[in-house]
Amino acid sequence: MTRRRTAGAVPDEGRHRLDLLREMLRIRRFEEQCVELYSAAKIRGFLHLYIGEEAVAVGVCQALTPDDPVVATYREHGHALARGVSMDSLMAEMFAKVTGCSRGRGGSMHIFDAGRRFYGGNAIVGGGLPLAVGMALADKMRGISRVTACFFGDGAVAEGEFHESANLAALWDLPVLFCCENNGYAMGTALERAHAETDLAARAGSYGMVSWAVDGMDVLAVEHAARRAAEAVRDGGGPHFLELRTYRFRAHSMYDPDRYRDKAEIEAWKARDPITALTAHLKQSGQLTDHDLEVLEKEIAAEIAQAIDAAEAADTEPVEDLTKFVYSPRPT
Amino acid sequence: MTRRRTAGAVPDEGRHRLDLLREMLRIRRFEEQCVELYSAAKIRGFLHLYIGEEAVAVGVCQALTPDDPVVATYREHGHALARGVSMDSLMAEMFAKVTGCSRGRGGSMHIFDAGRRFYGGNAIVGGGLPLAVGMALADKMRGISRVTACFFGDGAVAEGEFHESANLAALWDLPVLFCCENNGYAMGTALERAHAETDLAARAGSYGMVSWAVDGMDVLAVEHAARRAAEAVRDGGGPHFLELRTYRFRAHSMYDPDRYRDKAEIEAWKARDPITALTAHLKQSGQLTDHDLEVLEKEIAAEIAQAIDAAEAADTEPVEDLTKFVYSPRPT
Amino acid sequence: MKTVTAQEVKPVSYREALRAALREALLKDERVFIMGEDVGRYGGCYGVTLGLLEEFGPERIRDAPLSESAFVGAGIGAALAGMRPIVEVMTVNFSLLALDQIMNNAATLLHMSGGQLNVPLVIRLTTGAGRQVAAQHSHSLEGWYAHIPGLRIVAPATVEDARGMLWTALEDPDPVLIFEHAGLYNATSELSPDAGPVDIDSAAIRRPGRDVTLIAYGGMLPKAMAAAGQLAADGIEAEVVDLRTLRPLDDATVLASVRRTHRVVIADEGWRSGSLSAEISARITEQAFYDLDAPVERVCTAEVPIPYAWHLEEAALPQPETIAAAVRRAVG
Amino acid sequence: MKTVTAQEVKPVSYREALRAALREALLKDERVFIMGEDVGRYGGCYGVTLGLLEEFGPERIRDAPLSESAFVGAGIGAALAGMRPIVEVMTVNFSLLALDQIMNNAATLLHMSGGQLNVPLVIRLTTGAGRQVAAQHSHSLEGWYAHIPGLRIVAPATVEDARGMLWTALEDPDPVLIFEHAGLYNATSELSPDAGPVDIDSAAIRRPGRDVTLIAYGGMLPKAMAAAGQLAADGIEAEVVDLRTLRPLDDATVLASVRRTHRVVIADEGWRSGSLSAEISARITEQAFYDLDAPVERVCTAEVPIPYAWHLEEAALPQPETIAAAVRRAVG
Ligand SMILES: Cc1ncc(C[n+]2csc(CCOP(=O)(O)OP(=O)(O)O)c2C)c(N)n1
Ligand SMILES: Cc1ncc(C[n+]2csc(CCOP(=O)(O)OP(=O)(O)O)c2C)c(N)n1
Ligand SMILES: [Mg+2]
Ligand SMILES: [Mg+2]
Repeated sequence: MTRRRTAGAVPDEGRHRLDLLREMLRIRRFEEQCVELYSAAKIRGFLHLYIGEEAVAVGVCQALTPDDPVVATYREHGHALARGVSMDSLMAEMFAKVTGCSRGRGGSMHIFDAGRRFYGGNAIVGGGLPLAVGMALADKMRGISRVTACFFGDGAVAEGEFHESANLAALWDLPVLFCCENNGYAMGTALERAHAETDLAARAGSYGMVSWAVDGMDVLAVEHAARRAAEAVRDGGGPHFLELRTYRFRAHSMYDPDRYRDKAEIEAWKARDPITALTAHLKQSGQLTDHDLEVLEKEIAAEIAQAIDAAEAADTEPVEDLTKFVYSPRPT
Repeated sequence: MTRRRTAGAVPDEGRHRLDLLREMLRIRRFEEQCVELYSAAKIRGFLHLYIGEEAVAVGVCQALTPDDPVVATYREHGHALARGVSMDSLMAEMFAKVTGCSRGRGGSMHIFDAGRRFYGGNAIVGGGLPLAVGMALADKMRGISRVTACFFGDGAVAEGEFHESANLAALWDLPVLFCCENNGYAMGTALERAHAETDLAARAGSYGMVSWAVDGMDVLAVEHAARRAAEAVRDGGGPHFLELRTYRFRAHSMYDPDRYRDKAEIEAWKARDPITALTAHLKQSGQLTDHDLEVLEKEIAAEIAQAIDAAEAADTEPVEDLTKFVYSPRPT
Repeated sequence: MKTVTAQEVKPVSYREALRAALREALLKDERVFIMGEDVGRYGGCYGVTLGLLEEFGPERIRDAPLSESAFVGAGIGAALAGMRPIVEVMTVNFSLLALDQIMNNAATLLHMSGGQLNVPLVIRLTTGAGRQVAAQHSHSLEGWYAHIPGLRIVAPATVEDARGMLWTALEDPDPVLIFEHAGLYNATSELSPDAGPVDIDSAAIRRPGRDVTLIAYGGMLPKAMAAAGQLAADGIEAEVVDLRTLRPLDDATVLASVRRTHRVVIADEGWRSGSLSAEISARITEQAFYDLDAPVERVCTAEVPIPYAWHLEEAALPQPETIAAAVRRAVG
Repeated sequence: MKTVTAQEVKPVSYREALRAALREALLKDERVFIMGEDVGRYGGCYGVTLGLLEEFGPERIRDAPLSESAFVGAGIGAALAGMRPIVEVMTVNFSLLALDQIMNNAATLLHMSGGQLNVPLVIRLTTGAGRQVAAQHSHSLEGWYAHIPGLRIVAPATVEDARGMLWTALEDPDPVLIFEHAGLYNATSELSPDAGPVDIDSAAIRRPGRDVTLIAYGGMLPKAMAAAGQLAADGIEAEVVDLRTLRPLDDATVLASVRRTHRVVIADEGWRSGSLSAEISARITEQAFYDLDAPVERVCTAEVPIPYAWHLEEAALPQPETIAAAVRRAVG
C-alpha cells in the first residue's frame, strides 16, 4: 500500500496503470470470495457487493493523500481496499473476529480504519454526507489543506441530508469532494423513478458547486477527473461534485433476487467491465502479458487466501466485553 | 368573504382592486391591534407579524378556489384572513378562547380552519411542505383538479424537507403551488448567509419545476403571477414555484430586538409598502377618494373591534377537556 | 374470534398474512394506497408487498425516493385530504429521519387544530434485531415510540394479528404505527382462510399460568413462549401476556393477571433504560403494589448498539434462557 | 466545590451563567466553536450567545442555515476530526430533524468502529413548556433521549450547574446533550465569581428530609423545591434529589435516599407514559422493593400535545400543588 503514500503526484504511467489494474482486481476477487464465504455462512448479515464499480473507488483514491479523510457507504469494501485498509482486517471484520478493523462489531457495512482515515461504513443512506462536511469544516477552520472525499449513491441524492450538506459545503466553501456513484438504481428503484431531474451533476451545480459527470467504468477517466477536482478543492476552490456513472453487476444485496433490472441492460454494462477494459488496453499497448496477469492473479489469490486463513484463526471478542465501547473510559 | 367564492375568474377590475386594498388593510390593522393586545397580555406566546408582506398572501389567494387547500407557516394571520378565515375565530384563537378556530389550543402559530381548507399554522420550519405534497397527491390520485398552495419562507428552502418535497412534487407531477416568501431573513440570518445559491427561483428550477421571481410588494404583480401559475398547475402542468420577494417591516417575533438589520434597509423597503402603493395608485386613477378610504378604515376598525369584543366575551375550554382531541372517539 | 374446524385452517406465514391484509384493504377501500421505498418493483425489502404492484398498479403501490420525511409527511397530507395511506418505512431505524413529521404533525394535528384535523394514517415499520445487521439496522424502538401522545402503536406477534391488525388500524381515525418484527416474517402458523380484522385495544393471554405473569410483545413473544415451555417442564406455570398494543396500554388485562400470580417478569427487546418495560413496571407498582410478592423483573436488551458478531448480538438480546432465569428469580 | 465568602458571591442568571461557561470554553480551548441557527448575529434565540460573535468572530460563532440534520452531523464530523464543537439546536422540538444523526451516528460510532472513533460533541438544546408556545414548541424530551446508549444527557437545574456542566461535558470524549429549560433562563442566584466546572456523574440532594424522597430534574426542580417548602409548613420533610444527569443515572444517590425515607415521589415534565420517571420507578422497585413503605408516585405532564391556552397548559404540567399532593398521598 506504500505507493499510496505518494498519491497526489502522478507516478510513472505504465507502472501506475498496472497498479490500477491490481487494485481493481483485488476488490473484484475479494468480493467474489465473499460470495462463497457468505454461502458458507462465514460472513453473515447484509452484504453489498461493489463488483462492476471498482473503477470509481480506485480512480478517486489515486487523487487522495493518506491524510485526506474518506467517508463511504455500506457498499464500501472497494473503498476500504482502495484506501489501503488491510485485507486481513477487512476479512476478519466480515468474519466477526476481534482482529477485524471494527473488532467484529461492525461487519460488512461498518468498515472503519482511523489510521487510514477511513470513516466507514455508513449504512444510513445519506448519513455520511454531514460527517464529511464536518471533517472538511474542521480542516478549513484549522487551515489544513486537505480534501474530504465522500462517496454516496444516486439514491442518496434524494435525501434531505444531501441538500443540506451540499448547501453547507458550498455556502462555507468547504474542501469536500462529493463522489456520487450513480449506478442507476437505489435498490429496485431506477434513477428516473426517484429523481425529477436525473442529471445529478446539474442538480449539484444548482448549489454553485463545480460538478460534472464522468465515465465511472473507465478508471483512467475517473482518476483524471478526481485529480482535477481534488486539486481544485485542495487549492481552496470549494466543494466539487463528481457524478460517476457506473453500474453494479450484482444484485443490491445477497437478499435481492434482482427482479427489477432487465438482463440485456445488465449484459450491456458488463460489456464495459472496467477490469476487462483496462486489461485489454494494457495488453494491446504491450504493457501486460498473459504471464504478468497470471502472476498478478496468483498474488491476489494468495493475499485473499492468507486473509481468510488469518480470519479463520483469529479469536472473537469475549462476551464479557459486550458493553465495551459504548462509553469511553472517563479521562482522569 | 363571498367574493372569494368566485375566485379563479377575474372580476371587475376597479372593484377588485378595492377588494385587494381592503384585504391587505384588514391584515395590517388586525396585526397592529395584535401588537397592542400582546402588550396588554391578551395574546401570549409567540407572535409573528406579517406586516409588510400582505401583498403576498392577498395576491396569491385571488388565484385560489374555496376547494383549494392552503398550507402556511407560523406567520399566518395574513394567509388566514386572505383565505377567508373569520376574524372572530382568529382573534378568539389568539385570546385562547373556545370560540377560536383551534378552540384556543393552537394560538397564533396554529390557525386551522378545515371549512376554509386552511391547513395552518405549521411552526416547524419546512414541516408544512410534505403535507402540501400529500394533499396534492390525494387530489391527483382522485382526478380532482385542484391546486394546493403552500407558503413557506426563504429559510425553509435550506431544510432537507424542501428538497425532498420539491423532488416528490416534480417527480410525480403534483398540483402544488409553492409560494416562497423571500423576505431576506430567517430570524437573524440573512439570505446570503443561509444559501450558497441565493436565486431561490433558480434553485427550485433545478428540480424541473416552472419557477420565477415576483415583486412581492406589488399585489397586482403577485396576483397576476399566481393566476398564471395556478392555472398551469390546475391544468396539469405540474408543480410551480413562485419566489415572492418581500420584507417584514417588524421584527421576527415579539421577542426579537432586531439587532441584525440595518435601519436604512428597513426604511427602503417601507418606502415600498404594498398598501401605500396600491392606495396611491387607486387615488391617482380616481378609483379611491379620501372619503372612501375613511369608510374602509372605519369598516375594518369595526370588524376588529367586534372581533375583540367577541373574543373577550367568549368562554375558555373547560380544564376537564384538557385531554380531548388527543385521540378521536373510536368508530363504533 | 370464531372457532374453525381443522380442515379449514392452513399454514400461513407472517409475511403472507401481512400481504393478505394489504390486498384485502386495497380491494375493500379505494382510498387505500401503499407508499414507500421499493414497495413496488422490488416487492418490499422484506417481500411483504410482492405482487401487489402487478395487481394494483403503480399509482396505488407507489415507489418513493429515499425521502423518509417527505413521503411520511405526504402520507399525513393525503390522510388529511381523505385518503387512507399505508406508508411503509423500511425499518424503524430509518424512521428517525421522519420523526419530526410523525411527532410534530401526525400525532399533534388533531389536538392542535382543536379537533378539526384527523390523520387516518397507517405506517408500517420493520423492527428488531437478531440477523447480524449491526447497529444501524437493529433498533427496537416501538416501545420508545409508545411515549408519544396521539399515536396508536401496535406490534403483531402472531400470524393472526399480522392478518388482522391492519384493517382495524385503517378504520382508526388517528395515526397507527404497525411494528413488524424482522424475525417473525417467516414464522408460520395455521390460519383460517376467513381470518379477518382483530381488535387493537386489548392485550391477549397466550398461555395461561398461575405462578407468574410473563409479559412480552412482538419479537419477544416466541421467546417468552419458549421460556414458558422450559419452565413448565420444571413445574413452573407462567402466564404469558402478549401486549399487542403498546399505546394505549391495556392495563386491565395485565393487572388482572398480576393479581392472580403476584409475580411479574417483563421481556422487552428495547434497551433497558427507558424501555416500555419500565412503564409497565411502574404502572404495576402504582396499581398493584400490595399484590406483589416480589419485585417486578425486567429482561431487556443490553444498553449497547447492536453488534454484528453473532455471539455478541445473541448476548445483547433477551433469550428464552435469560427470560426463564428471570422467572425463576421471581418465583424463587 | 470550594466554599466562598459572602462578599465574593454575586447574583447571576442561568442565561449569564451559560454564557460565561461558553466564553470560558472558547478562551480555554481553540478547538471549541459554536454552531447553530442564529447563535451569532441574532445572539441566540434565547440570548445565551449574545455578544460572543463580536468577541470571537463568525468562524467560531457560526450561524448555520435551517438544516438541523446537516449541522448536527457536521458537528459530529468536526468532533471526529479533533475539534470540540458546541452545536446549538434552538429547541429539542427541532432536534427530531437531527435525531438520525444523533442516534445512528453520534451515539453509535464509537461502538460500531470497535472503539476507534470518539465523538467529543456537545449539543445544547432548549427544552420545556410553560410559555404558551403550544404543541410544536413545548416538548420535554430529555428523559426520552436518555433511552439512547452512547449518549450522556445532562439537565442543569441551577445557576451553578448552568455555569459548570459545559466544561465537564467538553472534556468528555463522548457526545453530551445539555438540556436547558426555557423557564430557567431568567432564574437568578448567587454564584461565586470563580465558580467553575462541576461533575456530571452524580445526582445532588438539594434539600435534606427524612419523610419522603422527592426526585426531580431540570425545570421540575424549582417546582419540587416549592412543593417541599409548602410541605415543610405542614411538618412533612421531603428530601429533594436533583438527578442532574439523566443518562447514565446515578442510582446510588437515589437509592440511598429511598432507603432512608422509604417513600418516593418523582416529578417529571415528560409525558407520563415512558417518561424517565418510569425508569426510575422501575429501578427503585427492582433494587429497593423491600425498603418501600408505599408505591412510588409519579407526577408527570398530561399525555397531550401542550395546548396554547394558559389554563390548559398549566393543568397539563406538574405544579408545586400537584407535586405536594402526591407527596401527601405517599406519606399519608
Ligand atoms: C435512510 C435509509 N433509507 C433506506 C435504507 C435502505 N437502503 C439501503 S441501500 C438503499 C439504496 C441506496 O441506493 P444508492 O444511494 O443509489 O446506493 P447504491 O446501493 O446504489 O450503491 C436503500 C433504500 C437505508 N439504509 N437508509
Ligand atoms: C425546524 C425549525 N428550526 C428552527 C425553528 C425556529 N425558527 C422559527 S421561524 C425561523 C426562521 C424561518 O425563516 P423563514 O423560513 O425565512 O420564514 P420567515 O420567518 O422569514 O417568514 C426559525 C429559525 C423552527 N421553528 N423550526
Ligand atoms: Mg445507486
Ligand atoms: Mg424569511
